[in-house]
Amino acid sequence: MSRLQVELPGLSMKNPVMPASGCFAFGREYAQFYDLGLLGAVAVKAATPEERAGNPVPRVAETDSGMLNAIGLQNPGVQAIAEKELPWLAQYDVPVVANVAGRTKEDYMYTARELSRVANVHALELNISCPNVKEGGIQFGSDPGMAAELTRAVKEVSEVPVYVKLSPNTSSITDMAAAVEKAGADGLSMINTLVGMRIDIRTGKPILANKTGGLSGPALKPVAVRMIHEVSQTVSIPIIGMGGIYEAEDIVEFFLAGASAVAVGTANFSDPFACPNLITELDQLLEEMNVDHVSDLSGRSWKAWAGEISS
Amino acid sequence: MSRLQVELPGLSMKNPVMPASGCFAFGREYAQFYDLGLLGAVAVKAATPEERAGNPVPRVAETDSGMLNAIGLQNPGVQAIAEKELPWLAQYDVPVVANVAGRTKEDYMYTARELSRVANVHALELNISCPNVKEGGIQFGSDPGMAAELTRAVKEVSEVPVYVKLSPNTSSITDMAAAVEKAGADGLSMINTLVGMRIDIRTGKPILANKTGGLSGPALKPVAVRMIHEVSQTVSIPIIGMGGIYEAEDIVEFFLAGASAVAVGTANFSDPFACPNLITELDQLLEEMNVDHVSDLSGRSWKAWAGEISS
Amino acid sequence: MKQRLMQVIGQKETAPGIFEMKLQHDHVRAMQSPGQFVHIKTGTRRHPVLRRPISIADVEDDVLTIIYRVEGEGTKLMKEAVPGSTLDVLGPLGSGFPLPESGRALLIGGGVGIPPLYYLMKALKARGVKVEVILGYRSREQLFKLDDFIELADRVIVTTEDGSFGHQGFVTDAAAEVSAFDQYYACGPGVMLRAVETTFGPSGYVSLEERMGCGIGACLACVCERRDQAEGNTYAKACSDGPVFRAGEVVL
Amino acid sequence: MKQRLMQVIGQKETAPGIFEMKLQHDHVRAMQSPGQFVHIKTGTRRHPVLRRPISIADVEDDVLTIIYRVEGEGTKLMKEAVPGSTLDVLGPLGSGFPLPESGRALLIGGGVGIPPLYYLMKALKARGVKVEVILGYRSREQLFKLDDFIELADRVIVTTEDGSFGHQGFVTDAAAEVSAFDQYYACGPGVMLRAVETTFGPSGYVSLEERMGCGIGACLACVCERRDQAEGNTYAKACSDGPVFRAGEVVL
Ligand SMILES: Cc1cc2nc3c(=O)[nH]c(=O)nc-3n(C[C@H](O)[C@H](O)[C@H](O)COP(=O)(O)OP(=O)(O)OC[C@H]3O[C@@H](n4cnc5c(N)ncnc54)[C@H](O)[C@@H]3O)c2cc1C
Ligand SMILES: Cc1cc2nc3c(=O)[nH]c(=O)nc-3n(C[C@H](O)[C@H](O)[C@H](O)COP(=O)(O)OP(=O)(O)OC[C@H]3O[C@@H](n4cnc5c(N)ncnc54)[C@H](O)[C@@H]3O)c2cc1C
Ligand SMILES: Cc1cc2nc3c(=O)[nH]c(=O)nc-3n(C[C@H](O)[C@H](O)[C@H](O)COP(=O)(O)O)c2cc1C
Ligand SMILES: Cc1cc2nc3c(=O)[nH]c(=O)nc-3n(C[C@H](O)[C@H](O)[C@H](O)COP(=O)(O)O)c2cc1C
Ligand code: FES
Ligand code: FES
Repeated sequence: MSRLQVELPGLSMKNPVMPASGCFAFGREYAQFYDLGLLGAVAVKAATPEERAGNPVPRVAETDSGMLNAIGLQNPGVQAIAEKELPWLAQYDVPVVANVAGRTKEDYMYTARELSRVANVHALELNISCPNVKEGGIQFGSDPGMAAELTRAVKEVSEVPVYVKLSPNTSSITDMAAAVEKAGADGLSMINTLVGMRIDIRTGKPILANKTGGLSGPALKPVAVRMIHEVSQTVSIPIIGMGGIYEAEDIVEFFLAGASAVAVGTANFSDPFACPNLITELDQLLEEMNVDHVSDLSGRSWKAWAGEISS
Repeated sequence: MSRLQVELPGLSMKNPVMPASGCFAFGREYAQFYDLGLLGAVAVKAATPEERAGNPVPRVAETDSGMLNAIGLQNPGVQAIAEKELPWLAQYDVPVVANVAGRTKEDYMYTARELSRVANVHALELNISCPNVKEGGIQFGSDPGMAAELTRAVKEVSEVPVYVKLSPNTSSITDMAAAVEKAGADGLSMINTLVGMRIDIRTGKPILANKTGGLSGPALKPVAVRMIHEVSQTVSIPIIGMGGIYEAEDIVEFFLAGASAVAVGTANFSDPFACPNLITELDQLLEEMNVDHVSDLSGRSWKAWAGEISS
Repeated sequence: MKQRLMQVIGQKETAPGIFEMKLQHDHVRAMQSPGQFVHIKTGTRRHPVLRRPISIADVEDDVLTIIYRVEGEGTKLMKEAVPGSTLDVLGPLGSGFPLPESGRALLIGGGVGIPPLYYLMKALKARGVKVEVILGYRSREQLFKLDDFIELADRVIVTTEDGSFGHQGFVTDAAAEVSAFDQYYACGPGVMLRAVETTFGPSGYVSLEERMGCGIGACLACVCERRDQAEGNTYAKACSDGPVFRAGEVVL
Repeated sequence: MKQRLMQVIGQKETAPGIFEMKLQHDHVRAMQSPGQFVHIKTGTRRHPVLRRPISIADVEDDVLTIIYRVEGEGTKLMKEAVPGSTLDVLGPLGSGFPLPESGRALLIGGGVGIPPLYYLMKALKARGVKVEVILGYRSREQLFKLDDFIELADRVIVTTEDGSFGHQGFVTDAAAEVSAFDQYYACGPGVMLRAVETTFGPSGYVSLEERMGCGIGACLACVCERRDQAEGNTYAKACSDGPVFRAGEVVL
């Protein structure tokens, strides 16, 4: 077995690296740059029951070591995604993680059911943490009770394992994680973006038309690492870690914190080859570190038996 | 009146810039670089009833556009501060904002009473948001009910106005703000640090001995601006804004978001002259922007009547 | 669409804050469609996080010319690039201006919307199209690239906001001056493009400026609304469907 | 204690990853106490956010020498500084080694703890103190500054971890070799300093490495525990009370 291969519920991955939801659309654009079959998995853009236009522009703003986005879940609706986008992706030998969003519990259930029936969708990612839409999403993501109810409902209709994507905009990420684990989540995705804002001092107004947006990129990384470190010690389901991953060293940091796989978002924008490059670099780094298998690193920052890594 | 002068409860400030608590000790070190009388105010290091040793080292770690600290409220205790540190500061014509911490409500009340009696202390800053101590602090900072109770108790014993310093590690900063305003807070300090972590991939362990630390610096800025923008629209008490201020443009951004004064923390470490330089640069920038008075900018990003700034 | 480290072979400040940079790479030969742009990474791997979209201002063999105004962090870093260093360039991106085989074209550029029109003019002239150009600048001091336009164009009209050179006002204030044309090609800030559509009508093309993330169509940052909303076709992406659109195609 | 933009007048790699840089500024003349350090800002105003503490390795008139190992982002940026550029230097910071008027001194340096001992050695020799030096390196390839020590010291003992030069082992493995001394001066990683205190006892001084924020005593990042805890005196700050402490004064 290659040192990069990982097994997660529903996801048999050649390596632990996938593009993060919303940063990769449905893969077509990046397929112009490299073979998507190189990836461990592909997390695709959020789907809602109906087509959504998203937020007005500007939708992105740059910050120090980060960016804000307020795309607002623009997507062609679950039918179009299930019929046109995902079948296209099936030409690649790569499991798809389909991201599910909505306004109501029924929205989530409908979308989840439809997506989970698509052949190459191997897992769902419940997006209860999108900070950029007025209704749904974020409310589910800040109330453990509602998140649990939603998870239970989606688990009932989904034919594939369900990962719940947690929001960092909370005072206790462990409560959220515990609630959705108990409700049957097969895994966690951590973390979505922090809510932020930039104001253009020339106009006096927020740069984003939506005013606030989600902060992603390197600035988010220490928060992500901390939350994964906390949560991985209190749950027994695996965590897909994300937030500011740019280098193989970052992936190792996320694994040490407690992740079992990672997703790469913002880094794709500055380097379209970010994912395949990271896979190669990770393999080299593990070789240098004398790590037999990437999974061996998972949670070593807190596991009692863990000593120095390079032995 | 100079275009920089601002009046806040208890604080008559020559300009809206003060060093942030914990980044300036009690002023002695920076007094070697410049006249502290140039500052709008000085926010000093947190005081607790008894002397505290703080956390083991390493206590700081660098991150992308930020740093983590886990000092752990090391301080010589309120008596020593009231008798030795604050009187020394009295030689400068500058109001002092004394930062109050503790484990219990009684701790806070005792410390607050003692500090509020020192002649040059013109305001208290209730630190209910320190992420780096096991007890006290952060609990008060994540529960609106407890925060309100603490605020009420401290208001009763304090002889000077009380600012409550809010934590960003929450899902609803507006609930916290509303609760402490209702409990009698005279102002808010926003924001304290986000909890983060860095893991050293060579050792496999967190860099900080305390494992987690508070994230400050530029990485924090978009979160601070967003929170101030939200809160300033829902409270009628003034906000001292902080989080990643490095340039005069940042100060303008904080004012536009809704701040009435600002504090500068991490920037002092890379530039010991950060505060006086910012004061000079802010004056020039306002001149260029044709702003008569810095207060005119406060909240203009959301105030209905506000159009383009430079007219 | 490729990502390449291109060699900076020259750079000069042609007006205060306006820089003209030449980049060399074999891949430049693929940049054949005026109106396309490149997406440039400055600084270090992580900082600044976003690329900067800059129009292709000219291509000669394997040499790409870009012309940019120094605004913020990214363009500040670009101006510091010295000959011999390399710049990370992704492109060509987007779809360029459709080129007619003959006829009369009006080119309308404002500020940093002017650069792509130079490459467009060269392509039009090569096809025997008659080219008239309106160039809008802030002031006489801010003039750039003007001589090169004058050299090739059949006629050049200049406007400056302060009237310090040419006609006083904006590009549309020169409307009365222009000769008959078959189609126009406009590039500049949104407010200018709106005025151009109003003044010159539907027979033309506009090139948009939108804030971008990926630059390749994957992040949905740079969208604009289509006027004709066929099903599933509400929003167009400026980076990949554009930046050039038919006049009236999208809401400006 | 001042903050100055100093001119880089030279820089060379003296061993793989080890750089010696010379900086010129009139203010350097104030750097009179060996064992003190400077706090260096690299990059841009905001990035990286922290300064880097580096020991004063030598001072001649208005020229400061520092010697550093390239580890992470800050030192990578330092090595890119070209002659003629400037570097933002805060210092001298901290308290240096107390200097005796005569007698015999043993200097013990490991890795990048070696640089400050060179300036110390010069000061001691100028006072007529007899100086014996133990320098610990990783390997023969990693030797740096050795010739300069040999030139001035009364005796130099070298240890390498892999035995590829001098004695095999750590600096303390050369303990049997050293002549009698009045006091020792040690600088190196914490684990080395602990071994030095155990091996050579209390009559000496140690210089500590701690992660720093401000570097001037205001942030309490760099503390170490005092053994003798007089009231209100539990923690010492490495940046302003140190980095030099009497052996045994603080818990290593
Ligand atoms: C298709 C296209 C072609 C362009 N061609 C040119 C050109 O040839 N010459 C030229 O000078 N400028 C051009 N621009 C504008 C140029 O992209 C911006 O001026 C530049 O990105 C500003 O970056 P900065 O680092 O200087 O500013 P910053 O303020 O630091 O930029 C911060 C962020 O905002 C974005 N941004 C800021 N202003 C603009 C803008 N006007 N349009 C789009 N994004 C912006 C930046 O890309 C970056 O993501 C073009 C824009 C687009 C969309
Ligand atoms: C008083 C003092 C004197 C020093 N003198 C020298 C010297 O003369 N030559 C030399 O090569 N090194 C010296 N060091 C160590 C030097 O400060 C670090 O190697 C350097 O800060 C690493 O920065 P970086 O950007 O390369 O690494 P990064 O890993 O990017 O640094 C990240 C952060 O950790 C801090 N850090 C990392 N390693 C250390 C360390 N060993 N000690 C303290 N902080 C650290 C950095 O300052 C920075 O804040 C000294 C340290 C101290 C405290
Ligand atoms: C432009 C953009 C769009 C995003 N859209 C989604 C989305 O549709 N669904 C989702 O769960 N997360 C979405 N995210 C969040 C990312 O999947 C990821 O959690 C976050 O960006 C942190 O990772 P990064 O720092 O590597 O980008 C989006 C992020 C960005 C930058
Ligand atoms: C080293 C350090 C120590 C701090 N100590 C305190 C403290 O004692 N009390 C407090 O209320 N905030 C403390 N803070 C938080 C700052 O006052 C400020 O809220 C935060 O750092 C954000 O501002 P900045 O980004 O400008 O640093 C500390 C911050 C740092 C970096
Ligand atoms: S910039 Fe990403 S879709 Fe256009
Ligand atoms: S580094 Fe700030 S007190 Fe020493």
